[in-house]
Amino acid sequence: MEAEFALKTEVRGDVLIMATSGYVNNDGGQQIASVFEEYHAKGFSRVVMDMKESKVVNSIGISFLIEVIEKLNDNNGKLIFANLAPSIEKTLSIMGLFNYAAKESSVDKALAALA
Amino acid sequence: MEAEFALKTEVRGDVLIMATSGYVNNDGGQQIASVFEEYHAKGFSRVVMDMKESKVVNSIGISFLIEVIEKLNDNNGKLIFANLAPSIEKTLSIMGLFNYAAKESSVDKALAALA
Amino acid sequence: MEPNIKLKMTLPRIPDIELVAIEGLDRMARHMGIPEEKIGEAHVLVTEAVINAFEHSGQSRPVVRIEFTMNQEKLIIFVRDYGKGFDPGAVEQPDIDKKLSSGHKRGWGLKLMETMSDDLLIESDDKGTRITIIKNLK
Amino acid sequence: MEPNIKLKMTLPRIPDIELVAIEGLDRMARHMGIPEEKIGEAHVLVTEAVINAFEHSGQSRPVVRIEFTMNQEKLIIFVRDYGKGFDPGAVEQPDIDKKLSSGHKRGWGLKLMETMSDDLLIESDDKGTRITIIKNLK
Ligand SMILES: Nc1ncnc2c1ncn2[C@@H]1O[C@H](COP(=O)(O)OP(=O)(O)O)[C@@H](O)[C@H]1O
Ligand SMILES: Nc1ncnc2c1ncn2[C@@H]1O[C@H](COP(=O)(O)OP(=O)(O)O)[C@@H](O)[C@H]1O
Repeated sequence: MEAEFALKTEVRGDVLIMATSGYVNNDGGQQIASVFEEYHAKGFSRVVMDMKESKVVNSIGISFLIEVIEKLNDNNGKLIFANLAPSIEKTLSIMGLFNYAAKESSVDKALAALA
Repeated sequence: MEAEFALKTEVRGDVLIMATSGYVNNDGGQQIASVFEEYHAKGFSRVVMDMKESKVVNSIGISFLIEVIEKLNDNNGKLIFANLAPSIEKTLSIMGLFNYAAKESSVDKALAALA
Repeated sequence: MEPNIKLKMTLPRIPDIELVAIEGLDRMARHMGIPEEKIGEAHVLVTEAVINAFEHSGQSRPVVRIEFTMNQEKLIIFVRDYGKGFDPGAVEQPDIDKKLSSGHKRGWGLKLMETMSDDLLIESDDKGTRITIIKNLK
Repeated sequence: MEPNIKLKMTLPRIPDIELVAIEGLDRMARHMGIPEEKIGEAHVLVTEAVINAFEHSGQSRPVVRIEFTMNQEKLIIFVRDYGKGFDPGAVEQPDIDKKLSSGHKRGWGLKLMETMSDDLLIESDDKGTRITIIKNLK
Protein backbone atom coordinates (compact mmCIF):
# COMPACT_ATOMS: atom_id res chain seq x y z
CA MET A 1 0.00 0.00 0.00
CA GLU A 2 1.13 3.49 -0.81
CA ALA A 3 2.32 5.42 2.25
CA GLU A 4 1.37 8.95 3.35
CA PHE A 5 3.00 11.73 1.39
CA ALA A 6 6.28 13.14 2.68
CA LEU A 7 8.82 15.53 1.19
CA LYS A 8 12.56 15.82 1.81
CA THR A 9 14.65 18.66 0.46
CA GLU A 10 18.37 18.89 -0.09
CA VAL A 11 20.53 21.62 -1.60
CA ARG A 12 23.56 20.76 -3.75
CA GLY A 13 25.36 23.88 -4.88
CA ASP A 14 22.68 25.94 -6.57
CA VAL A 15 20.38 22.98 -7.21
CA LEU A 16 17.31 22.23 -5.09
CA ILE A 17 16.52 18.51 -4.82
CA MET A 18 13.01 17.66 -3.64
CA ALA A 19 12.40 13.96 -2.92
CA THR A 20 8.82 12.78 -2.53
CA SER A 21 7.65 9.61 -0.87
CA GLY A 22 4.15 8.17 -0.78
CA TYR A 23 0.97 9.26 -2.49
CA VAL A 24 1.25 12.61 -4.30
CA ASN A 25 -2.28 13.85 -3.63
CA ASN A 26 -3.70 17.37 -3.32
CA ASP A 27 -1.90 18.02 -0.02
CA GLY A 28 1.31 16.57 -1.40
CA GLY A 29 1.19 18.81 -4.44
CA GLN A 30 0.57 21.84 -2.23
CA GLN A 31 3.57 20.95 -0.06
CA ILE A 32 5.79 20.66 -3.14
CA ALA A 33 4.60 24.05 -4.44
CA SER A 34 5.10 25.83 -1.15
CA VAL A 35 8.53 24.35 -0.38
CA PHE A 36 9.57 25.21 -3.93
CA GLU A 37 8.28 28.76 -3.49
CA GLU A 38 10.37 29.20 -0.35
CA TYR A 39 13.58 28.25 -2.17
CA HIS A 40 12.61 30.07 -5.35
CA ALA A 41 12.25 33.27 -3.34
CA LYS A 42 15.85 32.73 -2.19
CA GLY A 43 16.96 32.52 -5.81
CA PHE A 44 16.96 28.80 -6.60
CA SER A 45 16.04 28.18 -10.22
CA ARG A 46 17.35 24.69 -10.87
CA VAL A 47 15.30 21.86 -9.41
CA VAL A 48 15.44 18.06 -9.35
CA MET A 49 12.19 16.26 -8.41
CA ASP A 50 13.17 12.80 -7.19
CA MET A 51 10.02 10.62 -7.21
CA LYS A 52 11.65 7.27 -6.50
CA GLU A 53 9.58 6.60 -3.39
CA SER A 54 6.22 7.53 -4.94
CA LYS A 55 4.26 4.94 -6.86
CA VAL A 56 0.86 6.65 -6.99
CA VAL A 57 -0.01 10.24 -7.89
CA ASN A 58 -3.23 12.03 -8.79
CA SER A 59 -3.82 14.77 -11.30
CA ILE A 60 -4.59 17.35 -8.61
CA GLY A 61 -1.24 16.77 -6.93
CA ILE A 62 0.60 16.89 -10.23
CA SER A 63 -1.14 20.09 -11.34
CA PHE A 64 0.88 21.93 -8.67
CA LEU A 65 3.98 21.02 -10.65
CA ILE A 66 2.64 23.14 -13.52
CA GLU A 67 2.80 26.07 -11.12
CA VAL A 68 6.42 25.19 -10.32
CA ILE A 69 7.25 25.02 -14.03
CA GLU A 70 5.52 28.33 -14.70
CA LYS A 71 7.58 30.11 -12.05
CA LEU A 72 10.81 28.51 -13.25
CA ASN A 73 10.06 29.54 -16.84
CA ASP A 74 9.78 33.15 -15.73
CA ASN A 75 13.47 33.28 -14.86
CA ASN A 76 15.11 30.74 -17.13
CA GLY A 77 15.02 28.02 -14.52
CA LYS A 78 15.01 24.29 -15.12
CA LEU A 79 13.14 21.30 -13.66
CA ILE A 80 14.30 17.70 -14.07
CA PHE A 81 12.31 14.69 -12.87
CA ALA A 82 14.24 11.66 -11.65
CA ASN A 83 13.36 8.04 -10.89
CA LEU A 84 9.83 8.10 -12.31
CA ALA A 85 7.72 4.97 -12.04
CA PRO A 86 6.39 4.03 -15.50
CA SER A 87 2.77 5.02 -14.75
CA ILE A 88 3.85 8.39 -13.30
CA GLU A 89 6.04 9.03 -16.32
CA LYS A 90 3.05 8.26 -18.53
CA THR A 91 0.85 10.61 -16.50
CA LEU A 92 3.32 13.50 -16.83
CA SER A 93 3.75 12.73 -20.51
CA ILE A 94 -0.01 12.82 -21.21
CA MET A 95 -0.20 16.14 -19.39
CA GLY A 96 2.57 17.48 -21.64
CA LEU A 97 4.96 18.28 -18.80
CA PHE A 98 7.96 16.98 -20.70
CA ASN A 99 7.55 19.86 -23.14
CA TYR A 100 8.73 22.05 -20.27
CA ALA A 101 10.70 19.75 -17.98
CA ALA A 102 13.25 17.00 -18.52
CA LYS A 103 13.53 13.54 -16.99
CA GLU A 104 16.48 11.39 -16.03
CA SER A 105 16.75 7.89 -14.63
CA SER A 106 18.60 8.97 -11.48
CA VAL A 107 19.32 12.02 -9.34
CA ASP A 108 23.00 11.83 -10.30
CA LYS A 109 22.15 11.96 -13.99
CA ALA A 110 19.78 14.87 -13.33
CA LEU A 111 22.53 16.75 -11.48
CA ALA A 112 24.97 16.02 -14.31
CA ALA A 113 22.46 17.37 -16.82
CA LEU A 114 22.19 20.59 -14.82
CA ALA A 115 25.98 20.97 -14.42
CA MET B 1 -0.65 -2.16 4.31
CA GLU B 2 0.86 -5.31 5.65
CA ALA B 3 3.51 -6.79 3.34
CA GLU B 4 3.87 -10.37 2.12
CA PHE B 5 5.23 -12.80 4.67
CA ALA B 6 8.98 -13.39 4.77
CA LEU B 7 11.24 -15.21 7.22
CA LYS B 8 14.89 -14.61 8.04
CA THR B 9 16.93 -16.96 10.21
CA GLU B 10 20.11 -16.37 12.13
CA VAL B 11 22.10 -18.60 14.45
CA ARG B 12 23.82 -17.17 17.56
CA GLY B 13 25.72 -19.86 19.39
CA ASP B 14 23.15 -22.55 20.06
CA VAL B 15 20.16 -20.21 19.64
CA LEU B 16 18.04 -20.08 16.50
CA ILE B 17 16.59 -16.63 15.79
CA MET B 18 13.68 -16.54 13.35
CA ALA B 19 12.57 -13.06 12.30
CA THR B 20 9.23 -12.70 10.54
CA SER B 21 8.09 -9.80 8.41
CA GLY B 22 4.65 -9.18 6.95
CA TYR B 23 1.38 -11.05 7.40
CA VAL B 24 1.71 -14.32 9.34
CA ASN B 25 -0.94 -16.29 7.44
CA ASN B 26 -1.30 -20.03 6.79
CA ASP B 27 1.70 -20.11 4.43
CA GLY B 28 3.74 -18.02 6.84
CA GLY B 29 2.99 -20.38 9.72
CA GLN B 30 3.98 -23.36 7.57
CA GLN B 31 7.27 -21.72 6.66
CA ILE B 32 8.04 -21.07 10.32
CA ALA B 33 7.25 -24.69 11.23
CA SER B 34 9.33 -26.17 8.44
CA VAL B 35 12.37 -23.92 8.96
CA PHE B 36 12.18 -24.69 12.67
CA GLU B 37 11.98 -28.42 11.93
CA GLU B 38 15.13 -28.22 9.83
CA TYR B 39 17.13 -26.66 12.68
CA HIS B 40 15.47 -28.77 15.34
CA ALA B 41 16.62 -31.88 13.49
CA LYS B 42 20.18 -30.50 13.74
CA GLY B 43 19.78 -30.22 17.50
CA PHE B 44 18.63 -26.63 18.07
CA SER B 45 16.29 -26.40 21.04
CA ARG B 46 16.45 -22.71 21.99
CA VAL B 47 14.52 -20.37 19.75
CA VAL B 48 13.82 -16.64 19.56
CA MET B 49 10.84 -15.58 17.40
CA ASP B 50 11.40 -11.93 16.49
CA MET B 51 8.08 -10.52 15.21
CA LYS B 52 9.07 -6.87 15.02
CA GLU B 53 8.21 -6.55 11.32
CA SER B 54 4.81 -8.26 11.56
CA LYS B 55 1.74 -6.27 12.49
CA VAL B 56 -0.99 -8.71 11.41
CA VAL B 57 -1.31 -12.45 12.09
CA ASN B 58 -4.12 -14.94 11.78
CA SER B 59 -4.98 -17.86 14.01
CA ILE B 60 -4.10 -20.43 11.36
CA GLY B 61 -0.58 -19.02 11.02
CA ILE B 62 -0.13 -18.86 14.79
CA SER B 63 -1.39 -22.42 15.29
CA PHE B 64 1.83 -23.65 13.66
CA LEU B 65 3.69 -22.15 16.62
CA ILE B 66 1.88 -24.62 18.86
CA GLU B 67 3.59 -27.34 16.81
CA VAL B 68 6.94 -25.63 17.40
CA ILE B 69 6.26 -25.44 21.15
CA GLU B 70 5.20 -29.09 21.26
CA LYS B 71 8.45 -30.24 19.66
CA LEU B 72 10.55 -28.02 21.91
CA ASN B 73 8.75 -29.33 25.00
CA ASP B 74 9.73 -32.88 24.02
CA ASN B 75 13.42 -32.14 24.61
CA ASN B 76 13.45 -29.38 27.21
CA GLY B 77 13.73 -26.62 24.65
CA LYS B 78 12.65 -23.05 25.02
CA LEU B 79 10.86 -20.49 22.85
CA ILE B 80 10.93 -16.75 23.50
CA PHE B 81 8.92 -14.22 21.51
CA ALA B 82 10.43 -10.77 20.97
CA ASN B 83 9.11 -7.42 19.76
CA LEU B 84 5.43 -8.33 19.76
CA ALA B 85 2.91 -5.74 18.58
CA PRO B 86 0.21 -5.30 21.26
CA SER B 87 -2.54 -7.04 19.24
CA ILE B 88 -0.26 -9.99 18.46
CA GLU B 89 0.71 -10.27 22.11
CA LYS B 90 -2.97 -10.29 23.00
CA THR B 91 -3.66 -12.99 20.39
CA LEU B 92 -0.92 -15.25 21.75
CA SER B 93 -2.09 -14.57 25.28
CA ILE B 94 -5.71 -15.52 24.54
CA MET B 95 -4.44 -18.73 22.93
CA GLY B 96 -2.50 -19.50 26.11
CA LEU B 97 0.90 -19.64 24.40
CA PHE B 98 2.60 -17.76 27.24
CA ASN B 99 1.96 -20.77 29.47
CA TYR B 100 4.59 -22.51 27.36
CA ALA B 101 6.69 -19.73 25.87
CA ALA B 102 8.16 -16.48 27.19
CA LYS B 103 8.20 -12.99 25.73
CA GLU B 104 10.74 -10.19 25.83
CA SER B 105 10.71 -6.66 24.49
CA SER B 106 13.81 -7.17 22.31
CA VAL B 107 15.94 -9.88 20.74
CA ASP B 108 18.86 -8.91 23.00
CA LYS B 109 16.74 -9.41 26.10
CA ALA B 110 15.50 -12.73 24.74
CA LEU B 111 19.09 -13.85 24.15
CA ALA B 112 20.06 -12.71 27.64
CA ALA B 113 17.16 -14.70 29.09
CA LEU B 114 18.40 -17.80 27.28
CA ALA B 115 22.05 -17.34 28.31
CA MET C 1 -20.23 15.00 16.55
CA GLU C 2 -18.85 13.39 13.42
CA PRO C 3 -21.55 11.10 12.01
CA ASN C 4 -21.04 7.40 11.34
CA ILE C 5 -18.83 6.50 8.42
CA LYS C 6 -19.51 3.32 6.52
CA LEU C 7 -17.45 1.14 4.20
CA LYS C 8 -18.86 -1.90 2.42
CA MET C 9 -17.02 -4.53 0.42
CA THR C 10 -17.88 -7.70 -1.42
CA LEU C 11 -14.67 -9.71 -1.51
CA PRO C 12 -13.60 -12.41 -3.96
CA ARG C 13 -11.80 -15.51 -2.74
CA ILE C 14 -8.18 -14.73 -3.43
CA PRO C 15 -5.18 -15.10 -1.11
CA ASP C 16 -4.92 -12.55 1.72
CA ILE C 17 -7.97 -10.57 0.52
CA GLU C 18 -8.73 -9.89 4.21
CA LEU C 19 -5.86 -7.39 4.11
CA VAL C 20 -7.93 -5.19 1.77
CA ALA C 21 -10.66 -5.02 4.40
CA ILE C 22 -8.00 -4.19 6.98
CA GLU C 23 -6.64 -1.40 4.80
CA GLY C 24 -10.12 0.11 4.59
CA LEU C 25 -10.57 -0.19 8.33
CA ASP C 26 -7.18 1.46 8.92
CA ARG C 27 -8.05 4.49 6.78
CA MET C 28 -11.36 4.94 8.58
CA ALA C 29 -9.75 4.56 11.98
CA ARG C 30 -6.94 7.00 11.21
CA HIS C 31 -9.48 9.52 9.95
CA MET C 32 -11.44 9.15 13.19
CA GLY C 33 -8.34 9.25 15.39
CA ILE C 34 -8.90 5.80 16.92
CA PRO C 35 -6.05 4.56 19.19
CA GLU C 36 -3.61 2.11 17.56
CA GLU C 37 -4.28 -0.53 20.20
CA LYS C 38 -7.99 -0.69 19.32
CA ILE C 39 -7.20 -0.81 15.62
CA GLY C 40 -4.85 -3.74 16.16
CA GLU C 41 -7.56 -5.69 17.98
CA ALA C 42 -10.06 -4.88 15.26
CA HIS C 43 -7.60 -6.36 12.74
CA VAL C 44 -7.88 -9.69 14.49
CA LEU C 45 -11.69 -9.54 14.42
CA VAL C 46 -11.75 -8.81 10.70
CA THR C 47 -9.13 -11.35 9.76
CA GLU C 48 -10.71 -14.24 11.63
CA ALA C 49 -14.26 -13.48 10.48
CA VAL C 50 -13.31 -13.17 6.81
CA ILE C 51 -11.12 -16.28 6.80
CA ASN C 52 -13.89 -18.35 8.38
CA ALA C 53 -16.46 -17.04 5.93
CA PHE C 54 -14.36 -18.17 2.99
CA GLU C 55 -12.98 -21.35 4.44
CA HIS C 56 -15.95 -22.99 6.06
CA SER C 57 -18.81 -21.73 4.02
CA GLY C 58 -18.49 -24.44 1.36
CA GLN C 59 -19.65 -22.25 -1.49
CA SER C 60 -18.45 -23.27 -4.93
CA ARG C 61 -17.81 -19.67 -6.02
CA PRO C 62 -17.61 -17.93 -2.68
CA VAL C 63 -17.99 -14.24 -2.02
CA VAL C 64 -17.96 -12.61 1.38
CA ARG C 65 -19.60 -9.33 2.28
CA ILE C 66 -18.13 -7.12 4.93
CA GLU C 67 -19.40 -3.81 6.27
CA PHE C 68 -17.76 -1.42 8.69
CA THR C 69 -19.72 1.24 10.52
CA MET C 70 -17.61 3.49 12.70
CA ASN C 71 -17.97 6.51 14.91
CA GLN C 72 -15.74 7.86 17.67
CA GLU C 73 -17.19 5.41 20.19
CA LYS C 74 -17.88 2.20 18.34
CA LEU C 75 -17.02 -0.02 15.43
CA ILE C 76 -19.58 -2.44 14.06
CA ILE C 77 -18.25 -5.15 11.76
CA PHE C 78 -20.75 -7.19 9.81
CA VAL C 79 -19.54 -10.24 7.86
CA ARG C 80 -21.78 -12.40 5.72
CA ASP C 81 -21.24 -15.54 3.68
CA TYR C 82 -23.69 -17.56 1.61
CA GLY C 83 -22.40 -20.95 2.71
CA LYS C 84 -23.74 -23.97 4.52
CA GLY C 85 -23.88 -22.45 7.99
CA PHE C 86 -22.97 -24.05 11.32
CA ASP C 87 -24.11 -24.36 14.90
CA PRO C 88 -21.88 -22.12 17.05
CA GLY C 89 -23.08 -23.89 20.20
CA ALA C 90 -21.62 -27.15 18.94
CA VAL C 91 -18.10 -25.75 18.45
CA GLU C 92 -15.66 -27.06 21.04
CA GLN C 93 -13.74 -24.48 23.12
CA PRO C 94 -10.04 -24.73 22.25
CA ASP C 95 -7.57 -25.45 25.07
CA ILE C 96 -3.83 -25.04 24.69
CA ASP C 97 -3.01 -28.04 26.88
CA LYS C 98 -5.08 -30.34 24.69
CA LYS C 99 -3.90 -28.74 21.45
CA LEU C 100 -0.27 -29.44 22.37
CA SER C 101 -0.71 -33.18 22.17
CA SER C 102 -3.36 -33.16 19.47
CA GLY C 103 -2.95 -33.40 15.72
CA HIS C 104 -5.48 -30.57 15.33
CA LYS C 105 -3.79 -27.33 16.35
CA ARG C 106 -6.39 -25.01 14.86
CA GLY C 107 -9.81 -23.87 16.09
CA TRP C 108 -8.95 -20.47 17.64
CA GLY C 109 -10.86 -18.03 15.44
CA LEU C 110 -14.17 -17.87 17.30
CA LYS C 111 -12.45 -17.70 20.68
CA LEU C 112 -10.28 -14.78 19.54
CA MET C 113 -13.32 -12.98 18.13
CA GLU C 114 -15.29 -13.49 21.33
CA THR C 115 -12.48 -12.34 23.59
CA MET C 116 -11.41 -9.29 21.61
CA SER C 117 -14.89 -7.98 20.84
CA ASP C 118 -17.35 -6.31 23.16
CA ASP C 119 -20.29 -8.11 21.62
CA LEU C 120 -20.59 -10.87 19.04
CA LEU C 121 -23.72 -12.16 17.39
CA ILE C 122 -23.72 -15.18 15.08
CA GLU C 123 -26.77 -15.94 12.95
CA SER C 124 -26.37 -19.05 10.86
CA ASP C 125 -28.62 -21.31 8.83
CA ASP C 126 -28.38 -23.33 5.65
CA LYS C 127 -28.38 -20.13 3.61
CA GLY C 128 -25.19 -18.90 5.24
CA THR C 129 -23.74 -17.12 8.22
CA ARG C 130 -23.88 -13.51 9.41
CA ILE C 131 -21.57 -12.32 12.12
CA THR C 132 -22.08 -8.97 13.80
CA ILE C 133 -19.19 -7.78 15.94
CA ILE C 134 -19.26 -4.73 18.20
CA LYS C 135 -15.99 -3.22 19.31
CA ASN C 136 -15.86 -0.25 21.68
CA LEU C 137 -13.20 2.21 20.62
CA LYS C 138 -12.83 4.23 23.82
CA MET D 1 -9.29 -20.55 -17.94
CA GLU D 2 -9.57 -18.80 -14.61
CA PRO D 3 -13.03 -17.20 -14.41
CA ASN D 4 -13.63 -13.53 -13.73
CA ILE D 5 -12.94 -12.30 -10.23
CA LYS D 6 -14.96 -9.45 -8.86
CA LEU D 7 -14.48 -6.97 -6.03
CA LYS D 8 -17.09 -4.38 -5.04
CA MET D 9 -16.78 -1.50 -2.61
CA THR D 10 -18.93 1.31 -1.37
CA LEU D 11 -16.53 3.98 -0.18
CA PRO D 12 -17.10 6.74 2.37
CA ARG D 13 -15.72 10.21 1.77
CA ILE D 14 -12.53 10.23 3.80
CA PRO D 15 -9.05 11.36 2.76
CA ASP D 16 -7.18 9.06 0.36
CA ILE D 17 -9.93 6.41 0.42
CA GLU D 18 -9.08 5.74 -3.27
CA LEU D 19 -5.98 3.93 -1.98
CA VAL D 20 -8.23 1.23 -0.48
CA ALA D 21 -9.67 0.57 -3.94
CA ILE D 22 -6.12 0.47 -5.29
CA GLU D 23 -5.10 -2.05 -2.64
CA GLY D 24 -7.97 -4.31 -3.70
CA LEU D 25 -7.03 -3.95 -7.35
CA ASP D 26 -3.39 -4.76 -6.55
CA ARG D 27 -4.30 -8.01 -4.76
CA MET D 28 -6.51 -9.10 -7.65
CA ALA D 29 -3.87 -8.21 -10.21
CA ARG D 30 -1.10 -9.99 -8.35
CA HIS D 31 -3.28 -13.09 -8.02
CA MET D 32 -3.92 -13.02 -11.77
CA GLY D 33 -0.28 -12.33 -12.65
CA ILE D 34 -0.98 -9.02 -14.42
CA PRO D 35 2.17 -7.07 -15.52
CA GLU D 36 3.21 -4.20 -13.20
CA GLU D 37 3.01 -1.68 -16.00
CA LYS D 38 -0.70 -2.37 -16.58
CA ILE D 39 -1.40 -2.25 -12.85
CA GLY D 40 0.27 1.16 -12.62
CA GLU D 41 -1.92 2.52 -15.39
CA ALA D 42 -5.02 1.05 -13.77
CA HIS D 43 -4.08 2.94 -10.58
CA VAL D 44 -4.43 6.20 -12.46
CA LEU D 45 -7.84 5.19 -13.81
CA VAL D 46 -9.13 4.30 -10.35
CA THR D 47 -7.69 7.32 -8.61
CA GLU D 48 -9.06 9.86 -11.07
CA ALA D 49 -12.50 8.28 -11.29
CA VAL D 50 -12.95 8.02 -7.53
CA ILE D 51 -11.69 11.54 -6.84
CA ASN D 52 -14.06 13.01 -9.42
CA ALA D 53 -16.98 11.05 -8.08
CA PHE D 54 -16.46 12.48 -4.60
CA GLU D 55 -15.39 15.97 -5.56
CA HIS D 56 -17.82 16.97 -8.26
CA SER D 57 -20.88 14.99 -7.39
CA GLY D 58 -22.19 17.58 -4.94
CA GLN D 59 -23.82 15.08 -2.61
CA SER D 60 -24.26 16.19 0.96
CA ARG D 61 -23.26 12.79 2.38
CA PRO D 62 -21.46 11.27 -0.57
CA VAL D 63 -20.73 7.62 -1.15
CA VAL D 64 -19.07 6.19 -4.21
CA ARG D 65 -19.48 2.67 -5.52
CA ILE D 66 -16.66 0.97 -7.34
CA GLU D 67 -16.56 -2.48 -8.91
CA PHE D 68 -13.64 -4.33 -10.43
CA THR D 69 -14.14 -7.27 -12.74
CA MET D 70 -10.92 -8.89 -13.87
CA ASN D 71 -9.73 -11.82 -15.91
CA GLN D 72 -6.38 -12.50 -17.58
CA GLU D 73 -7.28 -10.34 -20.56
CA LYS D 74 -9.32 -7.46 -19.25
CA LEU D 75 -10.13 -5.23 -16.33
CA ILE D 76 -13.49 -3.51 -16.13
CA ILE D 77 -13.76 -0.67 -13.62
CA PHE D 78 -17.19 0.68 -12.83
CA VAL D 79 -17.52 3.82 -10.71
CA ARG D 80 -20.82 5.32 -9.66
CA ASP D 81 -21.80 8.41 -7.71
CA TYR D 82 -25.22 9.75 -6.80
CA GLY D 83 -24.41 13.37 -7.49
CA LYS D 84 -25.62 16.09 -9.79
CA GLY D 85 -24.10 14.74 -13.00
CA PHE D 86 -22.39 16.65 -15.83
CA ASP D 87 -22.14 16.85 -19.58
CA PRO D 88 -18.83 15.27 -20.61
CA GLY D 89 -19.12 16.86 -24.06
CA ALA D 90 -19.01 20.32 -22.50
CA VAL D 91 -15.73 19.72 -20.66
CA GLU D 92 -12.86 21.65 -22.21
CA GLN D 93 -9.78 19.65 -23.28
CA PRO D 94 -6.83 20.68 -21.11
CA ASP D 95 -3.73 22.05 -22.84
CA ILE D 96 -0.41 22.50 -21.06
CA ASP D 97 0.48 25.70 -22.94
CA LYS D 98 -2.71 27.38 -21.78
CA LYS D 99 -2.51 25.95 -18.25
CA LEU D 100 0.94 27.50 -17.79
CA SER D 101 -0.38 31.03 -17.93
CA SER D 102 -3.78 30.28 -16.42
CA GLY D 103 -4.86 30.42 -12.80
CA HIS D 104 -6.65 27.09 -13.26
CA LYS D 105 -4.00 24.37 -13.45
CA ARG D 106 -6.38 21.46 -12.91
CA GLY D 107 -8.73 19.63 -15.28
CA TRP D 108 -6.62 16.58 -16.25
CA GLY D 109 -8.61 13.67 -14.83
CA LEU D 110 -10.86 12.86 -17.78
CA LYS D 111 -8.01 13.22 -20.27
CA LEU D 112 -5.83 10.82 -18.26
CA MET D 113 -8.68 8.32 -18.03
CA GLU D 114 -9.38 8.53 -21.74
CA THR D 115 -5.75 8.15 -22.73
CA MET D 116 -4.83 5.32 -20.36
CA SER D 117 -7.97 3.25 -20.90
CA ASP D 118 -8.94 1.17 -23.91
CA ASP D 119 -12.55 2.20 -23.65
CA LEU D 120 -14.41 4.70 -21.49
CA LEU D 121 -18.14 5.20 -21.19
CA ILE D 122 -19.69 8.02 -19.19
CA GLU D 123 -23.39 8.00 -18.38
CA SER D 124 -24.51 11.01 -16.43
CA ASP D 125 -27.80 12.61 -15.50
CA ASP D 126 -29.23 14.49 -12.56
CA LYS D 127 -29.29 11.26 -10.54
CA GLY D 128 -25.53 10.88 -10.79
CA THR D 129 -22.70 9.60 -12.92
CA ARG D 130 -21.57 6.10 -13.91
CA ILE D 131 -18.22 5.59 -15.52
CA THR D 132 -17.29 2.28 -17.12
CA ILE D 133 -13.63 1.87 -17.97
CA ILE D 134 -12.17 -1.01 -19.94
CA LYS D 135 -8.47 -1.71 -19.70
CA ASN D 136 -6.81 -4.46 -21.70
CA LEU D 137 -4.26 -6.31 -19.61
CA LYS D 138 -2.27 -8.08 -22.34
N1 LIG E 1 -18.69 -18.81 8.52
C1 LIG E 1 -18.72 -20.10 8.89
N2 LIG E 1 -19.43 -21.00 8.16
C2 LIG E 1 -19.48 -22.31 8.53
N3 LIG E 1 -18.81 -22.80 9.60
C3 LIG E 1 -18.09 -21.97 10.36
C4 LIG E 1 -17.99 -20.59 10.05
N4 LIG E 1 -17.22 -20.00 10.99
C5 LIG E 1 -16.83 -20.98 11.83
N5 LIG E 1 -17.35 -22.17 11.48
C6 LIG E 1 -17.18 -23.48 12.17
O1 LIG E 1 -16.66 -23.24 13.45
C7 LIG E 1 -15.43 -23.95 13.63
C8 LIG E 1 -14.49 -23.15 14.53
O2 LIG E 1 -14.03 -22.00 13.85
P1 LIG E 1 -12.76 -21.24 14.39
O3 LIG E 1 -12.85 -21.11 15.85
O4 LIG E 1 -12.61 -19.98 13.63
O5 LIG E 1 -11.52 -22.20 14.10
P2 LIG E 1 -10.97 -22.80 12.71
O6 LIG E 1 -11.45 -21.90 11.62
O7 LIG E 1 -9.51 -22.82 12.85
O8 LIG E 1 -11.54 -24.20 12.61
C9 LIG E 1 -14.91 -24.17 12.24
O9 LIG E 1 -14.04 -25.27 12.16
C10 LIG E 1 -16.20 -24.38 11.46
O10 LIG E 1 -16.64 -25.70 11.57
N1 LIG F 1 -18.42 12.38 -11.37
C1 LIG F 1 -18.61 13.65 -11.78
N2 LIG F 1 -19.71 14.34 -11.42
C2 LIG F 1 -19.92 15.62 -11.83
N3 LIG F 1 -19.04 16.29 -12.59
C3 LIG F 1 -17.90 15.67 -12.98
C4 LIG F 1 -17.63 14.33 -12.61
N4 LIG F 1 -16.44 13.99 -13.16
C5 LIG F 1 -16.00 15.06 -13.83
N5 LIG F 1 -16.88 16.08 -13.73
C6 LIG F 1 -16.75 17.43 -14.37
O1 LIG F 1 -15.74 17.35 -15.35
C7 LIG F 1 -14.72 18.32 -15.09
C8 LIG F 1 -13.37 17.79 -15.52
O2 LIG F 1 -12.96 16.74 -14.68
P1 LIG F 1 -11.43 16.32 -14.67
O3 LIG F 1 -10.94 16.22 -16.07
O4 LIG F 1 -11.31 15.08 -13.86
O5 LIG F 1 -10.66 17.52 -13.99
P2 LIG F 1 -10.81 18.16 -12.52
O6 LIG F 1 -11.44 17.11 -11.65
O7 LIG F 1 -9.43 18.50 -12.10
O8 LIG F 1 -11.67 19.37 -12.72
C9 LIG F 1 -14.84 18.61 -13.62
O9 LIG F 1 -14.34 19.86 -13.28
C10 LIG F 1 -16.33 18.48 -13.37
O10 LIG F 1 -16.99 19.68 -13.73
